[in-house]
Amino acid sequence: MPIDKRVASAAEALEGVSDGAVVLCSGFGGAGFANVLIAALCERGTRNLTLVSNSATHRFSFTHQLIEAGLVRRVICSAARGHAAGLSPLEELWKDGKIELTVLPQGSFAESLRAGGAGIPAYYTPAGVGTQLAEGKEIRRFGTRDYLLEEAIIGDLALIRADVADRWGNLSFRHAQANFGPAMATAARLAIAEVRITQDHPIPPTEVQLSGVFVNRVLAVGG
Amino acid sequence: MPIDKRVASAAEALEGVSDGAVVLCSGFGGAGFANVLIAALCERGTRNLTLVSNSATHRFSFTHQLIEAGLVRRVICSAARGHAAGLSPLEELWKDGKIELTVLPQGSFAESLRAGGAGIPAYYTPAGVGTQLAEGKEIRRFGTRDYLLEEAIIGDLALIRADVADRWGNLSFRHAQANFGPAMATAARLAIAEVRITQDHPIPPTEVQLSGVFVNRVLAVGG
Amino acid sequence: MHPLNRLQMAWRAAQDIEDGMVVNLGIGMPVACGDYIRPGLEVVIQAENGVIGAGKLADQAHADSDLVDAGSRRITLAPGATIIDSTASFAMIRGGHIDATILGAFEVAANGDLANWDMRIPNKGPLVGGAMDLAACARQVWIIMEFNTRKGAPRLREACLLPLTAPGCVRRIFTDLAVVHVTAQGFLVTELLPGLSPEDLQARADAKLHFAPDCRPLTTPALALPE
Amino acid sequence: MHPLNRLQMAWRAAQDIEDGMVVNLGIGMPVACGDYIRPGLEVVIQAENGVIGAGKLADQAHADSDLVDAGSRRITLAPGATIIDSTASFAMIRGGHIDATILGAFEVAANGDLANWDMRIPNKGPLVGGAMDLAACARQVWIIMEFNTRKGAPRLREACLLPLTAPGCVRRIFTDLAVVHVTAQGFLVTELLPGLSPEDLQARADAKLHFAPDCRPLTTPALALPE
Repeated sequence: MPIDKRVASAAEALEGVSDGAVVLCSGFGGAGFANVLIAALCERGTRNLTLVSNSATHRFSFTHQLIEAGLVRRVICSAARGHAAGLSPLEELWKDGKIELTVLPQGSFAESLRAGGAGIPAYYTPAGVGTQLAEGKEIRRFGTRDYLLEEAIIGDLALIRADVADRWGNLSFRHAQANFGPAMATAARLAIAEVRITQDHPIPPTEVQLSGVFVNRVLAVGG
Repeated sequence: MPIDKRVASAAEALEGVSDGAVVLCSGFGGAGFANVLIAALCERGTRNLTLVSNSATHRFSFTHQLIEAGLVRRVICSAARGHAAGLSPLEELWKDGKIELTVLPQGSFAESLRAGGAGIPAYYTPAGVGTQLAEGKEIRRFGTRDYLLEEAIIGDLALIRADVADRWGNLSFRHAQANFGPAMATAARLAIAEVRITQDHPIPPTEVQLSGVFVNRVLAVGG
Repeated sequence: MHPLNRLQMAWRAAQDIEDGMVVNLGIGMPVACGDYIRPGLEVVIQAENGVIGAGKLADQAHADSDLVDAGSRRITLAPGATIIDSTASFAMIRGGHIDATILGAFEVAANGDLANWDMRIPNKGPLVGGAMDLAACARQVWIIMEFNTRKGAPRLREACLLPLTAPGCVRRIFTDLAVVHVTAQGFLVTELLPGLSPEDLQARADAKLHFAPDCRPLTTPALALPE
Repeated sequence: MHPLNRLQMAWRAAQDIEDGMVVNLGIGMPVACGDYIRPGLEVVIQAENGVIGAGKLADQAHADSDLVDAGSRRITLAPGATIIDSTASFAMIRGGHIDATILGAFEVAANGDLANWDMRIPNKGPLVGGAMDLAACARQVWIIMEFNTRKGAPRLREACLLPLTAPGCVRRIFTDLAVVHVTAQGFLVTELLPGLSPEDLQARADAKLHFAPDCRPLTTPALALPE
């Protein structure tokens, strides 16, 4: 049968996603948020999620809807601060002990996802050494410098945004849309991309930015 | 001054390379060997080299010339076997204790180069656990599985082959020409690419496969 | 008794490839599997040098020394293909994104240990290549090899004599005499060459062979080796 | 005494950027440095989200929400630019391929310790972003910040009071009152605002300030802040 990873609806895309899932959501600075899929996940009401998103309450991302709907029990991110002067819903829930929060340097956040997808359980990095974020983590010297052991992040589900997908699940991205998407797709058991358009014919080999081997389902959402 | 990484000759490309250098040479299966630069390094007579090359005596690569000329004291590779039934010059030198040999699984060879370029001093991998190549290396359990600690490889010099370079040192590759080239360029203090053509105008942003940030000099060699 | 030739062994292994699988094929017999995938299936063939979606061999007119597979063979791209660098290719392999790798081997042990990288020929340099990454990390490891060495020594053993590639990784073995699965109980023969008795096969192995209750005859089409 | 305004501080920092450098500019004052790079220089501006070769801000007609920098500003690409993903971007940062990063800060210590990520506002969530990677791994870390807080507290200190971003990383500090280098001996003032005495400046710091023998007046063009 021809490989065909296209699905007809966001509901179909999310089929099989269970309570307690670790959900990886891409996006940075307004680019690359899979907001159609995130909204559908919210509507689905899947609970007890671990949300892995660089900026957990970015104003352009619907991840804050998941948080406000009480579906998230843990957040892994590099930025957990709301944009307003007051506390964001995430900060309120965190203050009240209702949400667990893990903050990583952004480079370690990205690298731990890449490690998760690349079969590397842990790696050493200089980022965070000598800071509060090193607390409880192993420090080890290589050569003349100290490094921190960081472990891989693996997700049950990745929700990423791309520009074009072909039936093989190959993806191309517009401009800075890729950001955490490729690493998240490789690190998730089920990787779903929402895209502007899907096509029957292949994306030319040199224009593919993420191989369909890493992508399980693609949904055309326009826009 | 406009950034311009183009050099006029292989001799100019290799300016400043010293005896004892760790030299990273790309190439796999006939694609991506920087043979013009390797021949020039051989002619230069730079001695006491550590040669880091996936297949150290590949018949399409001039790395064997470096070995035969007695310029190499150590080889790091994943394949050290000659193609002929008899012993290759590398094997003869190794047998006689005149060349030091380190063999890594190809995935660890690639990942250690990537780590070298990415500021990661060491990482854990499942490849090689339970084999002779794990001897003397740290084994550590994460979850339910044992992993091997592998350290980064950093080079003084990378000699890689690409298709097109622009004046910024941005590179594009033909087909499977990239192989170890991008990782090697990132892992070397001085990264030199030989290319089919160089151009004054930029390679379009989406066609750049290795950013010029990682490339110090480019040499047009045609072919 | 007509033992399978090398192409027939590749054909038999290829019959087990399922629709939609991502498959890595080793140098030698395994790459021939690409020619025998069941009609109507679409499979992604990964080559360790970064070709994701390797196609048929290139004909003379289209052969390109920059478009090669792990065995340096000049190939074409299948529809939907892309090419990544070696680091990304092994990230894909190590990360468990390969459904099955089909490799050659010298020996396989009853616990699934694989020895396929070093024959211990005096003074020959080591050649490990991508075998350890593939064996340790692909979701399934399948082996194509003759049941015995040219000198008649068993390749299916209680324990490997040659240096290991990876411990406990092999799931299926396609040989010239039988198809053997590696199970928690050890070797399980699921197909046996017509004309060969279970006792005959056992005599050629260095480990206990179990025979599946529904053990079938191992049959393949006639496939002539190239001259 | 006319302390530098934010644009003038960015201008002064930008004058230290050398030809051909790869520079990462932090959110806030640092990104303004991009507008003041000395004429005739070509510099590569790296944004942590993967834009390698960030250009000017996009005008209304060309603004694209997919083409943004680390501060979510809609930008253009400079000639020779490319875009990589976040993992590759931080591999570039962590690997020491950034010649200089220019960041904002709350405090810098005499040993180069940097505190720029957590102001300890009660219950506000942590916001570390890419600062720790940049501070720990760029070849040079330059800081733009006011010499004192709005309440007049010193930002140049014997030891940081706020949580560290990275220890011992800062090399140069561009403030509204002075340019200060961090040396093995501690803070070294290389430029001082006209009308301000060394004693005045010392009184505003919490650490010993050394003054370079060739300490020059800190002067900049008039640059009006936008309304």
